[in-house]
Amino acid sequence: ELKFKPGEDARFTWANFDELKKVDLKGETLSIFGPWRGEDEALARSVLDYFSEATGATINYSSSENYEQQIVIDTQAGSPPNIAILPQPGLIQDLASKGLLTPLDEGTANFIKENYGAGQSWVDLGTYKDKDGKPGFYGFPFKADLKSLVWYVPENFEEAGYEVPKTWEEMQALTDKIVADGGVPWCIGLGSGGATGWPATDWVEDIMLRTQAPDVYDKWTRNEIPFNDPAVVNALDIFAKIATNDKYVDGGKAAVAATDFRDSPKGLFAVPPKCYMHRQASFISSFFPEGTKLGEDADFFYLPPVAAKPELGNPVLGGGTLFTIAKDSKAARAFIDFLKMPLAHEIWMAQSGFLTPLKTANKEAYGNEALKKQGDILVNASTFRFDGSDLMPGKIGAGAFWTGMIDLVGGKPAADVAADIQKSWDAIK
Amino acid sequence: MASSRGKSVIGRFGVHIAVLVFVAIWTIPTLGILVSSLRDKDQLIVSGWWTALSTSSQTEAGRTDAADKQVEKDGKFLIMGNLFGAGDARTVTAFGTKAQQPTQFEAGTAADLGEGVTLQVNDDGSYVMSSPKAFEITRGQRVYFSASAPPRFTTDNYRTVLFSEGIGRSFINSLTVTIPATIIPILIAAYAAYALAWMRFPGRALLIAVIIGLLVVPLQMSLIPLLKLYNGVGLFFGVPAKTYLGIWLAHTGFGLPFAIYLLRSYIAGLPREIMESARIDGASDFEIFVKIVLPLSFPVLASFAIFQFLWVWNDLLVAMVFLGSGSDQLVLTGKLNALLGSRGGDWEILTTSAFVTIIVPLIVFFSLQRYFVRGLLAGSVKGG
Amino acid sequence: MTAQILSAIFTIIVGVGGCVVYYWGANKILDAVFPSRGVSGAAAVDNLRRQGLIRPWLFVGPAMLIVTVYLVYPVIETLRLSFMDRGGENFVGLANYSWAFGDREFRNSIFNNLLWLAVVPAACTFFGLIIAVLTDKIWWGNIAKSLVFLPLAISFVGASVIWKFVYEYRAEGQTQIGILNAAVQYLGGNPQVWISTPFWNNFFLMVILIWIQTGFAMVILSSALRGIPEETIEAAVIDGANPFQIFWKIMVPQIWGTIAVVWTTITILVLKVFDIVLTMTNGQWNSQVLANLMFDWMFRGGGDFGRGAAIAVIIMLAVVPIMIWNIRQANREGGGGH
Amino acid sequence: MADLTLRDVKKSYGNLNILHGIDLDIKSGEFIVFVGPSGCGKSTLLRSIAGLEEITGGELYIAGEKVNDVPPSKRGIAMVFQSYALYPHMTVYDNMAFGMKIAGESKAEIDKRVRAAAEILQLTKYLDRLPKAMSGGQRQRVAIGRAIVRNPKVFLFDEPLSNLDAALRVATRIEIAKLKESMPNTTMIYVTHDQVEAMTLADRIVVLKDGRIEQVGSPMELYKHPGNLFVAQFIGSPAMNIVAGTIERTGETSVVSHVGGHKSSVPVATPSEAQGKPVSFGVRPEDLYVATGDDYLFEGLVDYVEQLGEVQLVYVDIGRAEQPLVAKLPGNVEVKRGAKIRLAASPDELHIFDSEGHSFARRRLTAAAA
Amino acid sequence: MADLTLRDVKKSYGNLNILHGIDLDIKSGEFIVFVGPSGCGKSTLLRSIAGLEEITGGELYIAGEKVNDVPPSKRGIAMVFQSYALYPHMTVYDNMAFGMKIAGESKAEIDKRVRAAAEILQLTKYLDRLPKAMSGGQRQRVAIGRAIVRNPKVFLFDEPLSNLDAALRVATRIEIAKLKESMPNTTMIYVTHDQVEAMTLADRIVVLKDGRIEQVGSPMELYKHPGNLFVAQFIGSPAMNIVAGTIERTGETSVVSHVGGHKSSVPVATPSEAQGKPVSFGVRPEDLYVATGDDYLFEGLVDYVEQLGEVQLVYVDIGRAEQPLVAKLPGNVEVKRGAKIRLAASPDELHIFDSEGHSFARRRLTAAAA
Ligand SMILES: Nc1ncnc2c1ncn2[C@@H]1O[C@H](COP(=O)(O)OP(=O)(O)OP(=O)(O)O)[C@@H](O)[C@H]1O
Ligand SMILES: Nc1ncnc2c1ncn2[C@@H]1O[C@H](COP(=O)(O)OP(=O)(O)OP(=O)(O)O)[C@@H](O)[C@H]1O
Ligand SMILES: [Mg+2]
Ligand SMILES: [Mg+2]
Repeated sequence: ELKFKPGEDARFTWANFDELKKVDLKGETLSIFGPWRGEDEALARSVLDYFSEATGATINYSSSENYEQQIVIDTQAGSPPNIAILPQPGLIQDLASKGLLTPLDEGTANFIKENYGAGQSWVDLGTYKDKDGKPGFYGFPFKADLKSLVWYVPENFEEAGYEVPKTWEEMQALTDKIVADGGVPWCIGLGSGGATGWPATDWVEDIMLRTQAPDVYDKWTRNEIPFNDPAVVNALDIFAKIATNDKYVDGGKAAVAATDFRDSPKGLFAVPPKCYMHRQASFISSFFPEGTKLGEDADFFYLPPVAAKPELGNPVLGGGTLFTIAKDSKAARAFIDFLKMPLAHEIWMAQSGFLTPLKTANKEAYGNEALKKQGDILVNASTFRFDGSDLMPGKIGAGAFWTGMIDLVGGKPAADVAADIQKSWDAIK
Repeated sequence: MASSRGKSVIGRFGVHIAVLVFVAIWTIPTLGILVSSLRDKDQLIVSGWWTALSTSSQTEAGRTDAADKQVEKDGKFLIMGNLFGAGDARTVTAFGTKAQQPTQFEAGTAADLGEGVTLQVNDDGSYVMSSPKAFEITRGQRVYFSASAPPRFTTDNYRTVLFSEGIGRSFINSLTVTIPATIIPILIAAYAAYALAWMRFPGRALLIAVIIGLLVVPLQMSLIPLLKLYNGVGLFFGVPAKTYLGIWLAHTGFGLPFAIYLLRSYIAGLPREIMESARIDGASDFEIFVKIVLPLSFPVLASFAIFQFLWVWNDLLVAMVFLGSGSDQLVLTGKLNALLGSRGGDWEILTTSAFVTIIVPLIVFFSLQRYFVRGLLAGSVKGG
Repeated sequence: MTAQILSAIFTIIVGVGGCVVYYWGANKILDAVFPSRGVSGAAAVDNLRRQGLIRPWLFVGPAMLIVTVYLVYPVIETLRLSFMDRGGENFVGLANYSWAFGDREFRNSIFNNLLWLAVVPAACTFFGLIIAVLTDKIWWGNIAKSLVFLPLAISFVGASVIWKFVYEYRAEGQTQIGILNAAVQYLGGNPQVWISTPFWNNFFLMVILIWIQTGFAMVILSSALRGIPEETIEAAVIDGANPFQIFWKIMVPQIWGTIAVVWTTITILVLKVFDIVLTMTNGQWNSQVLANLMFDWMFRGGGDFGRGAAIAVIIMLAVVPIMIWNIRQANREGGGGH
Repeated sequence: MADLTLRDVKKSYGNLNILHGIDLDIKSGEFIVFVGPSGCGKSTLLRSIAGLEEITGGELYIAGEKVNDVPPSKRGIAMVFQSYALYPHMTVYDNMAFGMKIAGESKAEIDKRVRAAAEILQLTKYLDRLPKAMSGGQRQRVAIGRAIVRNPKVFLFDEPLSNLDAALRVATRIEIAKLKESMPNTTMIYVTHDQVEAMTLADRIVVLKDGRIEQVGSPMELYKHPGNLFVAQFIGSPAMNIVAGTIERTGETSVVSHVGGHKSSVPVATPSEAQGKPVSFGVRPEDLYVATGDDYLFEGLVDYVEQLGEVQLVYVDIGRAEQPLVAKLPGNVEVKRGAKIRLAASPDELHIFDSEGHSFARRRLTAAAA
Repeated sequence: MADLTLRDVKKSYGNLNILHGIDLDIKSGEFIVFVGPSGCGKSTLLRSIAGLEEITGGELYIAGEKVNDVPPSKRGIAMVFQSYALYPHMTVYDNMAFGMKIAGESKAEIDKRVRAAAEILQLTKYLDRLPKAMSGGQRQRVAIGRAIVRNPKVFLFDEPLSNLDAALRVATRIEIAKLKESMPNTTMIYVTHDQVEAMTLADRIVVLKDGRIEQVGSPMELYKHPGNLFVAQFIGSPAMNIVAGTIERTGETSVVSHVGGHKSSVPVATPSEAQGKPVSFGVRPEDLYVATGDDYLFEGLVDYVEQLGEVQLVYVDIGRAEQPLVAKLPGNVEVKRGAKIRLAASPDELHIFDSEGHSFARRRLTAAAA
């Protein structure tokens, strides 16, 4: 059952659907393996449905709790899915370097470059070296997350007479003001089971983008500058100053690492509020209390840039999923082509939890104002950078970096933390 | 030792207490999650689950109706309504209009909001906001109040899990995987264990050593080589690589070392005279095994069956790798796992599915427990 | 739906039946090839001897075959990989091993693993035994047993959610929703962040495994306890032994073999366990263990098959002493043989 | 002081009644032997006294104290189990020492008593063995040793000698008798199948059948004056010969006609209403002798002869359908299989039982033969 | 045909030698009884014959065929275990039927034979019970039933009656004897501690001691002509009295001096080199009688009297340090404890053993008393 009836709603580029109908894939099976489960899976399927409906291909979508492990096993053992969707560029890089992925068509990289906001950033993101060291474009970005957001409750701000800060400096001043008023400015929760620590890496990355030029950021993620470069240490320090200040964070610094990131926004909605601001990616709204209306009961603002560094513009940190071909087939190629169509994006946009940097997609299709606003931030970004920890090798980005963040909020000096992470990085070279 | 063997009252009482303590320690975590899975998702992070049954006083926010609901009466504009939805029997003790001072006013009193606007909230949640001028607000006024909340429970989570589409199918798939994957290793292991305990053949000691050594092989190590093998075999015979047979054998392989180890140690302890007697009666090893050893090993077979059943039933990894994840092969754990949000949150689904999956293993446990009979060997031989 | 159920039943019957048919059939064939009944004495004896040579292999054959394919072959493969580089293609000699022993995280894991090995098997066996004995004496023993058994039936993920709720931390002064901190606060203490306190957090993780595995120990020990001849306990009762003495001096020694089995099994399980560590801390706060480290290198982040395999090999080597001890035990008790 | 009193003691497994109400008074220091057919409840009764079985009815007193709910270890008893019940994981020494260790006796004392008991039971050289490496008889001796060592108020023995060889059996029997003598206040209760053991050891024998007491009395009393047919046949080996008969004449001395219409006069008083009633007429094999003249009781053909050394058992077919008559004759009497034989007995040794099996009381003063 | 031949059969556990080379020929249809002290290796020997223990030396032939390596089931034997070895999960019926079911006999045949055996052993009403709900004696009967039902060439019994009561024991003993008679070609080997069983059942008795054969012979032979001191004391109950003595005169009839210098003439030939040598002088309790005149063997004080009904055991202290002398006297002889008593015996019944315990051969022709 298609979610939106073809031809009925003007927000959608239905021409794409008719175009797609020309591709005949009857009898073909396309296996897709992705990270989405639960509601997300339903959303993803709503997009896939259009492809199978139009082309006649059968789509087998599956996912798993330990999908990273599973994809390694399946590709290594020689029974990969046609399309593997992964949110970790690092993992894709690893698979590509072992020759387990198929590069996308020639034109695809160009398409991204031309049609995506901050196109080159996205192309770089999806380009990896294969077994023989030859670079190729492997990962098609589809579905982005915006990370540079600060969530707040407008009415709390109103009552207390706070203004949304436009610059980092203003934000700092607001922070102190809230403390002076007897409130707590921030809710920070780094807990995430085995992945505990990752929310802090987002903080650091956002700070990096606001204090350093994008190429420094890129060098950092590639370890072309050491992790304990003063630029990085400075970013760590800025974050540590917030997170380890008992007055700044709800529950005090001890609670930072122990609070689950899913629970941490809930402090915004407590009565009286436990905190006033929460920096987290766009997805976090699904962990808000039931019935919360975005834009009314809760809203967000763009994590402001540092006024002292106007040359950096409005950098945006984001994440997203990359579609790769793990087992080549006609259907797989056709599917990648489908992803290039605005329609594929619009279907999901019209629902929830989906942002796209694709400029040709109809912005009116966004299901609500909040999404639209986020979409604008994404498309208008002067710089878009993918989550740095996802770009680093897994041992660092999903290991040492996380651990380092926990040490950092535990009170370890930023320089030592950075040195430790660099040491781990050296060990895997 | 029946309790009759004269234990003092205190002693008997002590045993009950001790068991009660153990049971409590072992049950409390689970109980917590059971209660939690029935609780309202938002209440959960506010108060401990053990308070779920008691009425709690909570400070919350509500909202009055907006201007479009106002009525004019005696020259005053009134917005009236109730902060609680229908049927919500709570009592407001105090209220306020500022988040920082949520309990500024007693229930039933009128708060002055300035410009002649007053708001009165009564203890039943009803409110009257009056103003000399017409209201223009598009959203209602936020009202903070402290209310005693009776326990709130919901079965929504269970409904979500139990009535999700395809759950019946995956249930059957799970059984199709689990039953043979439990019985086959028992059979194979029992035969091997008997041979290793009571038959003489060269290499017996070595085999025992190997089996014990293999106990430690981490399952994950085997997955890639095995899947390669499966793919190879599948390709060679032109059959699908992922079949029920494949997963049965995989579970069998992973369960065998423990099964053999456990069964062997038990079977080796059976009284030798019984075997000898059967041997003189002319029974071959096969007959001794089937007619004497198997029935006498029921307790240990039942224990192993329970464990193997649990492992297979709760397994997701092996099923995903060797059976695939298409909807017609998806096992129950896979199905429930798919209900979870991709960000690993949705603990309410997680706890609920934990309870849903427990049910079948518990039935198995209860039905096999009666085979843990005391004194199966009683009366067979005398001696010390 | 019915068609599905029928096909499931059919599949199950084919699967289990196939297995039964093998043993039954192989035995029949053996009897037919070397008949021992209804032939003359000498021939029957000869045939019996031949049967005696072949039958053990019929019995252990399937087990050996399956174990070889599913475990021995992967072990060899792992061994091979442990001498290879990250992609498993180039031979690197002992590099992975020398890396391991130089790695801080690895050394930390070894230390933690030793802690786990010292605590968990002992605790599980001990509690399992106590509960098995106590529940045998009371009328609601079966219910009590089921409740203690319950955690075993919960998946690891479910268990970690449960324990997160136990260990949940809220800053001092706030309402604690984790029962442990609530209890601590009730008793006048300060709430603690249990799982992020290095060293001690190991124990909080171990508690989870103990909580799960005690049911396992209990079930096996309970079935062993029931095999103890009643008379020996009666004799001890008459000898004046109190329940503790009966337990330690009469019951425990008689099920010593089973205790060893349980202990060994849990020890090995501890070496393999990673789910708990993964979901609770993922090795952070110095709580890393070998199995999780291996897993990390193999599938998550690391992507280095060589190192993962090397760690796996080291885990396997760790059981060698246990293996030797067990084999001695098996030989001493002699099993049977005639 | 260890009097033992059983009042209407009952035991059932589910609704299977094993003991139907046992009343028994045992005086302190008495040696009581329980005998009865296999399965009659001897072990069950013993276990009830020990406290190993909860009795389902009645009361049990030891030394005047009601012990229904007293745990076994507090009843001051020691028990030798029919199935040995050795601790399989302990050496012989430790098996015997266990009770004393539990009681916290000194090492030296334990050693002394264990070695003394081992000496008596010829177990000294096996002290370090485990039960599984011992023969059946050796195991049983360990079980006895374990009880001896404990020095209890009441000893319970459940067929303690059934696996011993004759020589050791006699020796152990005498040891038990001496043990008893050296502890005059210790009460002993002993279950056995062995007539000789029962006769030689017991102060009083309790004959059980189907969970009921048939008769209690000193060995000689039971042997000479069995209260009923069952006891008559049960005590004495080979069993008393029982022949169907009819009372021809009642009075102080009765006349009974039996096989082949043969009439015998018996110095047993029968009431006049017994006239013409069917009775059982009994005579012990060892009381029969070969009749020289016409004054015989039975006449028949020798069916089968068992030579036992100094005596022989002669089975005589006297023409009744059932088993042959058994006579225990001196070993030197020449008896040929198939030959005709006439057997007589002193009238004093004859017994008569009514149709319900109760014996007619014999005049205690032995009258001269009729 | 089921001849059994044992040639130098040895068995050891590790380096503990249990059987030291047993040589024995058993003819088809013979009834052989093994006796010997507890732990001497009877069960081990029986188990070796059954094939349950691998013998560590020597050869074993059944019906002329070497069976060292033949599995138990092919040796054509049935065995009753000392420890029952019942199948605990099967009812009595199934326990008995198991062997026949294995052999593929017809249902009807099985039923017939099982019921017949149950009848003999009085087990009919227990056929549906499990072993655990049976008494010790009942269990043992099931074990016997299981063997009977199988109809084997060779029957092996390991103390099959040790848990039965006297009456049932006699009955079962006679059943076994009849069983034997009805199967003249079936060889039976029987281990027992019971003298009566040994004497009544055996064609030949094998006396074992410490894993060696002491003597083989018919019951009467062993009783009358024990080959050595051990056999002499082992066979017969109570055991033969042994008194230290010295040969005073050798020749066809010897004269031996013993306790208190008393001299007795014995119709046993001793070689002249035995003159003055120490010997053991033996006489069975049942051969002693109260001497009326001066012609007595022993004189002493009555130490203790055991009344056994028709006979009594009189323990007489004749002044030697060891055990008292035992005499089995008729029950009607008046003997008082502490009284002086003189005992005599027919010279025919006297035995002399040299210092190594071997008996001096007695003249087969009984001479008149000296
Ligand atoms: N657990 C039980 N359940 C049911 N019946 C039982 C149980 N134990 C024993 N019995 C029955 O109780 C009766 C008495 O048994 P008990 O062991 O006391 O006999 P016994 O007189 O000692 O016999 P034996 O001389 O053969 O040892 C027997 O008929 C037996 O079958
Ligand atoms: N497994 C074993 N290991 C070592 N010694 C053993 C073992 N089994 C038996 N023995 C010893 O072998 C000897 C002979 O034992 P066996 O059982 O044959 O004696 P038995 O003559 O049957 O005695 P009983 O009449 O008491 O049954 C005994 O001394 C015993 O201790
Ligand atoms: Mg008994
Ligand atoms: Mg024996």
